Amino acid sequence: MIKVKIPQPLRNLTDGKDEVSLEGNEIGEILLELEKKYPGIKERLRDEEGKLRRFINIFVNGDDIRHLEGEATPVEERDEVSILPAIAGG
Amino acid sequence: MIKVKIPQPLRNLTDGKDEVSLEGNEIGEILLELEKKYPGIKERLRDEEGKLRRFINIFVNGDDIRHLEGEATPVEERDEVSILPAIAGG
Amino acid sequence: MKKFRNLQCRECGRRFPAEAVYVCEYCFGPLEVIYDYGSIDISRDSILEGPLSLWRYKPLLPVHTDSPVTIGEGLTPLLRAGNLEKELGLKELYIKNDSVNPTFSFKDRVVTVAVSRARELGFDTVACASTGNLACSVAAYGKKAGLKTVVFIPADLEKGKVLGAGIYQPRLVGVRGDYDQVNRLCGELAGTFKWGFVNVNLRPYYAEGSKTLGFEVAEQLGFRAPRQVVVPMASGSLLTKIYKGLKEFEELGIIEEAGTRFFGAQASGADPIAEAVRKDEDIIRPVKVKTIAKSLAIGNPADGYYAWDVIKKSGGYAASVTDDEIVEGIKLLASTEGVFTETAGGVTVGVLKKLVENGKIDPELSVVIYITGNGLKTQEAVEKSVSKIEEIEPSLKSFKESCPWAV
Amino acid sequence: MKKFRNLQCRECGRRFPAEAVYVCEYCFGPLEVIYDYGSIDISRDSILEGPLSLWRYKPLLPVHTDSPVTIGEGLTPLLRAGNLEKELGLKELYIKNDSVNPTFSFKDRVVTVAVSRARELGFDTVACASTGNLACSVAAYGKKAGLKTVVFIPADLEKGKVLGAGIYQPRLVGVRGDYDQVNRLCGELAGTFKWGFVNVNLRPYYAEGSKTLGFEVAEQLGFRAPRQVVVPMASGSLLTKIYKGLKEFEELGIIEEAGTRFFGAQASGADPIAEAVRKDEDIIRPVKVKTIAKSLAIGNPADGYYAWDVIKKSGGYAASVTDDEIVEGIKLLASTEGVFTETAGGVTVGVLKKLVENGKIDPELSVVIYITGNGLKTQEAVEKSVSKIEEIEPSLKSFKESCPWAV
Repeated sequence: MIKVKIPQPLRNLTDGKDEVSLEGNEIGEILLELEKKYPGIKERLRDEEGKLRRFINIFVNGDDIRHLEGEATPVEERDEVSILPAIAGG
Repeated sequence: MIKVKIPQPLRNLTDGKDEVSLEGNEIGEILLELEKKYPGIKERLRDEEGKLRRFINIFVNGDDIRHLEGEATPVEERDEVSILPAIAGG
Repeated sequence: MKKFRNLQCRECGRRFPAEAVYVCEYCFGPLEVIYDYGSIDISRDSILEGPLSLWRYKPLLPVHTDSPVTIGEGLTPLLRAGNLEKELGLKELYIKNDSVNPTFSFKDRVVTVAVSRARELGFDTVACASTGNLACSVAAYGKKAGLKTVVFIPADLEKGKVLGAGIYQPRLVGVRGDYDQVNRLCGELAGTFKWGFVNVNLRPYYAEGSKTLGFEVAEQLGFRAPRQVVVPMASGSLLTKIYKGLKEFEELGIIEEAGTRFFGAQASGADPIAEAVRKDEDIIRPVKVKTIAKSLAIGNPADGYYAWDVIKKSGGYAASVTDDEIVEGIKLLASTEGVFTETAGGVTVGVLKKLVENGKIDPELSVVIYITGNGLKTQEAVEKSVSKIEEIEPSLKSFKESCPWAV
Repeated sequence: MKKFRNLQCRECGRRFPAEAVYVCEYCFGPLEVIYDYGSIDISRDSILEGPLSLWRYKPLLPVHTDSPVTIGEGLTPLLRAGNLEKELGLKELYIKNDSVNPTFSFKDRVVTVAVSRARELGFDTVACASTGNLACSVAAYGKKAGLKTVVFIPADLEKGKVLGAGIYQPRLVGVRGDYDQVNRLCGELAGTFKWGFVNVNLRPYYAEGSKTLGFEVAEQLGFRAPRQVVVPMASGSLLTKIYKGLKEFEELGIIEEAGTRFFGAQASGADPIAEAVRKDEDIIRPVKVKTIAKSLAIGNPADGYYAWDVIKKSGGYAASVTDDEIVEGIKLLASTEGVFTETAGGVTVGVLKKLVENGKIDPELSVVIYITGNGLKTQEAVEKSVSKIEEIEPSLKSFKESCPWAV
């Protein structure tokens, strides 16, 4: 099982949970599980063409998946996946 | 002999010399010698009552004579006496 | 009639009440304040009669209060840069010197707005995640506002910046991690504590403060827009808001439309927006940052798309410069124009030079460069680049012997 | 008709042509520019229409040129200090924040005038003797003016100040000795080289720049003089020139006569003027200086008599504060009003507090305090006085555990 951190705006779809555990070997599979388990999440994460929205950032152990292999990025037990908005300056 | 440094505004009275050597055991005596040797200097250094003008500063080896014994400050061979204007900020 | 009631998502257009909202709850897009321009009363005369601070533009800022939290921010000098013009072969160059704000960076512009709005929304605590400049500013304005003030910084931040924030006596929390992690933690805290995080849940108001850098430059040029501007980019917010400021002035008839071209400046080790412009791709690829320009070190810029868009549609361009070029930029600005800027300013000057050399900037048209921070805060970057001391004894003789150049 | 042609000795009244003259050649008294006020055209309207810098007061400054050497100095914020009013029990307190000048101290006011005059008099080199702030300013303005620039400092000056001056790339001469010795050497050099030393042979022009701190405060109060002012004193020049500025405005009908009371602030280890005021003696006894307020560390103040005189005849007073009180003053100003000042500003705030407590300052009447320099230049003085960092891991859990005050 992989732990996925849920950002505040999506928690009303995860029964208020800020973390859920899901099965999968790649980010794409994890997201599919998430979308299945919590209806409504899919359209929040993806645009009409099914692409991840550009302000959605997904991190594996702190690394942006765009630095890795995108949705094909492999994940394994103990990895931590987070979904986060982009970073404002400071 | 005591060396006395002459500031620029007074050098027209000391034949252009920036340093003169004088005899004396106290600042008062040195000034008397200076005033004797170079007529005109006295009225530049002293007001009508004979007091040193308030913007005239006299230093013995870098120490203001007002920190020492004023005109009674003793001087000896190798001491350096300077006459200087007050210091502006910086 | 209120001049604003809502925030709107720049991505999906959904509207939200004008409260402390993080991002669009639907698509994560950034939210922006929506004004009812018809109800806004502002003119050249009303501006000129206003206070000697950025609050002369209050009708176009997202607060209702009549007593904003101010320490005299804004209305910083716009300087004609005659020496640098000659050096670079430009006809009309100006420096907007924002290093002389109350806490010595342009962040005071956004923080005065955010803290004023925080008080208006009823917060009793203001906070932020920062790499330095924002920390100083929030600490100062939070205290001035009489609010509880909590500043989150990376625990290993340079001593000078810790001191520059800590002197105002805020709560100072050092997070063991990089700025990224500090920022993410603050995102979480904003959902837990009822605090106003200026660059998280108050970001829609905060960001509007940067418009004043567009307003002021136009006013100081005699109510006309510059033809070209060079703006440093971290999240990209500043550039988009200067654009918005000029647009608002144009639409309200305060200035003529000038077709200002926007040029973006980034540091080579943190230049995802410049990279997208160079490649002419509309995808901003996040990067892992590495640059001495720490105040610009954002690898995944929240407003990158919008900055890219302004640059492209205005006919501008973007470039980035190396650490060495940054230091050269700082020296060049100081030794020609007497303005001592931090590393971000070195980026801007270095990029200006590069864009003039490669012909992207038209030397015949006016240029304004934005200098956003103060050199006294990043002293370590230039330690080896200042004049060497020539040591002498305190005598005319020693001076003449040691300094033969003196004639 | 020229607005000035001569300098006059304040002691013996002798006149000299308006050139680069050191002191009165007769009695060593300081020289002052004499204006033909009848030929000077200045009014509230002409001021308000002037540039956003101290050059809006040009008719009352000792230069003829139409293109002074400027980097946007002056017109710094005057801030209503509501929090500090409550803290000290005052009714109407303002801070004149001169820490946000181009090189971050009030010295830019005097240097912009001196360097403009130097160029007008045909000098190709400007120079100064300095403990820090003046060095930064002369280096910046000399470069901006395109003149050769030579800055003399004590060889053991703090790193931050060397860097703050050296970044502009002047000739930087370190004299093995104290400020006294540096200054005396420059006095000698001024007689040997044809250079413009801003605080030696250009001092009559230089000093006039400080009048603008009187003009601006009056303008910013709506063209009225404050009832009480607190001014830091080193040589005493600043206080006497603020007085002169207000007097000129009164005599030209720009403001009403207000009988402003002048209060002088010194550091305990360098307080010959305050000591003379306390003892009610008209003799300023030179002292050996010892204080953390290095920019005020002058033991034999050139304008001490005149400062004393203004304080006495205006019904003011003077006081001095210890190193600890200086640091407390810096903290108090930062944590109440968000203004981070250098040690000299700590002196001013500390003395304000003292004079309110001992009843010398009337709490019912308006007070303006002059904050003349920037805290980033004297960081070592407050290193132990900033907020302590509370370190945490980047998690909500760690934050809640480590920071139980967070609610």
